[in-house]
Amino acid sequence: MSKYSVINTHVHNVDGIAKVTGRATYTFDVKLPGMLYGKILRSPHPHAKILNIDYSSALELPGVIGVVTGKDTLGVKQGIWRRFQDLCDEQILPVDKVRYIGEPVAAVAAVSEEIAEQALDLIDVQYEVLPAVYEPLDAIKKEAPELHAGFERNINVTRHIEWGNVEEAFEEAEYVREDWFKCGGQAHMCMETRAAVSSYTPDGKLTVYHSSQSPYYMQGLLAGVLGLKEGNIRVISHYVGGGFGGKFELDGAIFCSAVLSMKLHRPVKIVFTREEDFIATKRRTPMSYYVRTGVKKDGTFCAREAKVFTNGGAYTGMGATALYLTGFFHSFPYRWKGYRYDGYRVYTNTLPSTSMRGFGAPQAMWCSEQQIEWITADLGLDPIEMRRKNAHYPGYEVPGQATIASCGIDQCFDVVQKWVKEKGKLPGNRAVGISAAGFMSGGIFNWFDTPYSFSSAVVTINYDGTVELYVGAQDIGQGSNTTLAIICAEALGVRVEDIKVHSGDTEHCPADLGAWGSRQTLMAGNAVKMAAEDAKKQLLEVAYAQSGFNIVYDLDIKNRWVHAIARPERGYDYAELVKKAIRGKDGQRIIGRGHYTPHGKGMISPAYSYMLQAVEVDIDKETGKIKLVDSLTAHDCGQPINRLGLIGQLEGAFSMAAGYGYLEYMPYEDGKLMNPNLVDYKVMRATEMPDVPVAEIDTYEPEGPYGAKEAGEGLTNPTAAAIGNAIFHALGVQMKECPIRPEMIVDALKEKEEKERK
Amino acid sequence: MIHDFTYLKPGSLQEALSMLADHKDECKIICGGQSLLIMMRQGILVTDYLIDIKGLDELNYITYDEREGLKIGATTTHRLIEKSELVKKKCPILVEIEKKVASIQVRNWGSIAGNLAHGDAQAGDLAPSLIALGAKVKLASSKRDRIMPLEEFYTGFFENAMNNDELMVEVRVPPIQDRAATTYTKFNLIGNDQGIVGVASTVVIDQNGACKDARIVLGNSGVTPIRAKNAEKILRGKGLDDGLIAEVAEAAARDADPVSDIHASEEFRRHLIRVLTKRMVKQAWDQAAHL
Amino acid sequence: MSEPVKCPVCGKQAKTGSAIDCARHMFGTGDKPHKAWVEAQGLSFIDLLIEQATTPGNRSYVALAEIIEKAQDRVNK
Amino acid sequence: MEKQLLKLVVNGQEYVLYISPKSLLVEVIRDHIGLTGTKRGCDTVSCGACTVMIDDMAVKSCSILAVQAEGRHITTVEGLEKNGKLAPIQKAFLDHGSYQCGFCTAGMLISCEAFLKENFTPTKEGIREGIEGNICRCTGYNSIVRAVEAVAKGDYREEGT
Repeated sequence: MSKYSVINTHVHNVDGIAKVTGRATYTFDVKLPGMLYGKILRSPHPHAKILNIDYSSALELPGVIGVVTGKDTLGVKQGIWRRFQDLCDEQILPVDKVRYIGEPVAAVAAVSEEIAEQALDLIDVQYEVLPAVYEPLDAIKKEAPELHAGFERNINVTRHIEWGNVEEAFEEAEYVREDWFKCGGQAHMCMETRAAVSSYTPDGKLTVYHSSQSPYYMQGLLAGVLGLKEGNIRVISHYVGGGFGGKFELDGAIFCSAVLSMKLHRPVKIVFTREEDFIATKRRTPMSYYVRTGVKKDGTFCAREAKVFTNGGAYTGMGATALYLTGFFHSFPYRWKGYRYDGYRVYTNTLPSTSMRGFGAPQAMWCSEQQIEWITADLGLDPIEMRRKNAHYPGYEVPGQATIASCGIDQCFDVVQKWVKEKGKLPGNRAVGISAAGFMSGGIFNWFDTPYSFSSAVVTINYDGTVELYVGAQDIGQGSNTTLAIICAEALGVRVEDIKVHSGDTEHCPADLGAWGSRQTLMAGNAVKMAAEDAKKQLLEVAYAQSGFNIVYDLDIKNRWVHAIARPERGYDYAELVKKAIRGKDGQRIIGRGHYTPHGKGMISPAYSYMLQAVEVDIDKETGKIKLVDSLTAHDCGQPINRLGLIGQLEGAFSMAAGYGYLEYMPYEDGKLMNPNLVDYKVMRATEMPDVPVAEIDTYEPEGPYGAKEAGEGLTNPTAAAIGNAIFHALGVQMKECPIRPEMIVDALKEKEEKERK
Repeated sequence: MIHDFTYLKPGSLQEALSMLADHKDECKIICGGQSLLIMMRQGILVTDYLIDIKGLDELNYITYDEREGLKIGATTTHRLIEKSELVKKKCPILVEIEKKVASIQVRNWGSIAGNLAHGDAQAGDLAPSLIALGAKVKLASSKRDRIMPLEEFYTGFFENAMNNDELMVEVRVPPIQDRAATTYTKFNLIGNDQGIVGVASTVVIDQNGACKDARIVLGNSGVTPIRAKNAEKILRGKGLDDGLIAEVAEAAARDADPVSDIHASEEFRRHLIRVLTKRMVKQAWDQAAHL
Repeated sequence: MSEPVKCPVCGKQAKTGSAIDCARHMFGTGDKPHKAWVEAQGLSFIDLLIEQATTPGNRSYVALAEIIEKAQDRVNK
Repeated sequence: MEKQLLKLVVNGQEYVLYISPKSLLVEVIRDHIGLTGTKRGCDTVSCGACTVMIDDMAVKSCSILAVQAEGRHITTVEGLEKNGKLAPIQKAFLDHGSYQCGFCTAGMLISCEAFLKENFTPTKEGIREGIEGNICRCTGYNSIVRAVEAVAKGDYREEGT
């Protein structure tokens, strides 16, 4: 019998009915009276000065209501790193210069989408084309063109992490290996493309429906670029068709629709086409990694040094954070006596790179976990045992960086080891690859400079006992509304169906940083728990006053039953207590408040999740075709809160991570993305997915609500490397670039055979 | 954005053909239209008149006779062919090939003639495999009908032998000869995705187990489906062995004229053609031998 | 135990108090005054960065650390 | 462009519309009739978010001219539910968590429903092939496969009507 009545039980998502019946309305579906449709004119050049924009003939087209360009904006350079002025480098409608193909230069509003599209052809833009640069290592050359004034050699951000005496630690090493890796970009490819409907009214207030991971961020960023008070901007994101790290910065849809609406005083809707979503949003950060690792002959890790250049594209965005996190998680989940990371983010004339599920860590693990596998092979050691002996453990301190409270990685090794053994001998073209990873459970970064606590929640209880839960946390499909409803119900002692979750509306919900950095279960969860306990305390005060019990007895509410813990059979209905409490408080509604901001937890995260994944891969040696056959994921996310949601998150992470490993390829030619559509950009289909069974490792995270921590983002980290390792074991080739394409496998095999012939 | 057009919905084949005769180059035929509409939406394809033959039931049929084999009407959907007991009995490989065409949704709405007459058919599954099966197509105009081997239908990049007043009304698949087998496969990354290359092969063997006749057809390996005639020549009259097959594969790779794109370099495409040809010829040979 | 090293530009004391950490702090901050100071020592800030990133080992940091050590007396005054 | 009258039967309800022949079926369903459950995720017949049934066949409504569906019976996600009672596949999606962001769900449900109409004892692989035309970026598909299996096994019965 679980000590919980709601947590980790089987519950339907609180928004399930809306989603399976087609009732859920996304920004894509929003239609307001008098609404106009906007389209964005985009730069055909990777780098050019805007000399002049003439849209007079566009305005003459019947049905066109207005056009805006950078001149209609305040020209504010914005960015999500608000603390650092010079990293706020992006004007979404640039005034003087475009820096990548697809960057907005003008926006049209018309009575129909079709007319708006026609009008784009009537806008005449004169450019002075400038020399462009696309690769970080070219962009840092002396002769490279400068993208942003004052950023010498186009170096946008540098990050350095170091602990221990790296040189000494390398001295101790008996075996040192160095490798160079390349990690590709990846499109978020949310099913709902970027979309916004903005409505500016004569009272000076702006309402924006936006497909957003963080309505609060949008509110703050919009206020900055539009010169409005935050409080006069309302951002609504009731249902969001996926985010994955791509929807918490200002995008062309929200900015251009807002600027058009303010100029025209009409609601304006902008929905990106799939092609626009590919070429003009942001992407996972491409990286080139140099990794040098020193170990003892017995497999003890000594030192690691990594030098990383990331392709930042045209602007900073969240890329600066990815640069830091990739360096930090490149050390995970292992103990290094000496560790040094030097990361450099370089501007190029390509699509800006930013956060995407895994936030820099999938790249880090792609390199780390493959090199570790090769080292075990070089030294003839057992891949699992070598990882195990160097792994984190509860209470371990990552020197000067973080202290690990809960950590179930050791049990993960046991589970996977058993599974691999049971697989036995596999046919020649098949092999299992493993990869470990760890991830943060709520990023402790406040470069946005919010004055508010990271998460907040309000619980109010109605006379009939039903509960209104207000959270700023954003449900983007990951199921946070359900997770938070479960936590609220458990804490309050009611059932999930008693809870109504209100989220995705800055007008009614307390500020919360939103859905990124695996924050919500832990941070919003703690805030909700606090709010629910606050409300419960107010109820119990009345219950104590009512009960004839000796003062030493503790009262509690569980599953709608108010009772003495020592005498659970003696009690009464929670709804009765609510009525009494409200009556006893002169009719006041019960209102509980909660908030959470991590303290004394270092600069990265209050807690860390751990995982080990094994993937069985079948490779056609002649064609290089990869087929994922089977997998096992051992996963430590502390106490699971929502069983169904957890499985879904992990299976989903696998499909996205596998896609990163061998399908999702973003080739650029002269700054132009060559496959901006779903015919040529391949994502996992049902036919490609293997079973993804999950072994939950039971740990308790003291900082998490009910012991819970991150699940769903971290698991994007190991998969690509696991596939690479499987290929290594099946074919003996080392794949140093992802995504791994069949042609690369065939070439690598040829190379190997030639070597062997010599 | 789709440019304006006048929508014409003929009630009969005759009406369709006279509309075609009236509008010739100013019109396009739409049946399932799933590929056509993509191009119209991208503005690549603009037309004054769109003649919709989707509803022409007189072109929706599958018949068989011993002399001429399968006759499949132009508007017959992929899904009907895939599920047809008649096709399953008379030309089972065609069922297997149909199952490789895109997704169920697309097969439910798309028609065989639409697939074959659309510009990029060479990249599809049906054109190469039907050529390997020796299929013919019937082209009709208001003046006359003519029948031509499918292989002669494709003349260049997005070009075919149809006159601007002609309509593809029927596809004919001759009866399978004794001791003959046809195989088809494509190389792609996911599911039923379009082939990066495709190879279809027909092998007919004689009493002594030697190759009597052969067809090797390459998909997405040039601007049209390509018959690897040199490869076929090497095969004819010979007995099967690995050396021969390697030779055949090599020749097929030479017969191909593939491009480099983001999915594969020209060199890799030739490599794939080599591999798939080996596999398909061997498979077809084995099947033919065991009939 | 020698004096903890302070940044000659902003006076910030590095975590471990080592000169090498101070050098990292300078690169990490990388704002105009810090850049200017490095340039004033006859080094190219950017070239140091690029060397640090493109060659194994820690040369640039060590080089800068030495100069920072030398500059300490000026800072402590 | 000259508009014309169009009769469509959607979820059993007849609609008489006055539309341009170039209107796509998905546009008519969403914008003219106002059933916004059906979504649109690409312009290349790739993603399946726009999947509806025409006479019990799953098709992609983004690549069909509305005029081509004249007089035929169209079923959208809104038509799965009968008198406020969910269809088995909808209940199975709830029980198996077969959706996350929900944007592909309408099309996915329709593909599953159409698949189940022709396959009574499907294999896992069969189901995977059956929904290959639908992209789901969230779930990794396996929970959807489980839901379809459960319905095929008869875990859910038809209510309503």
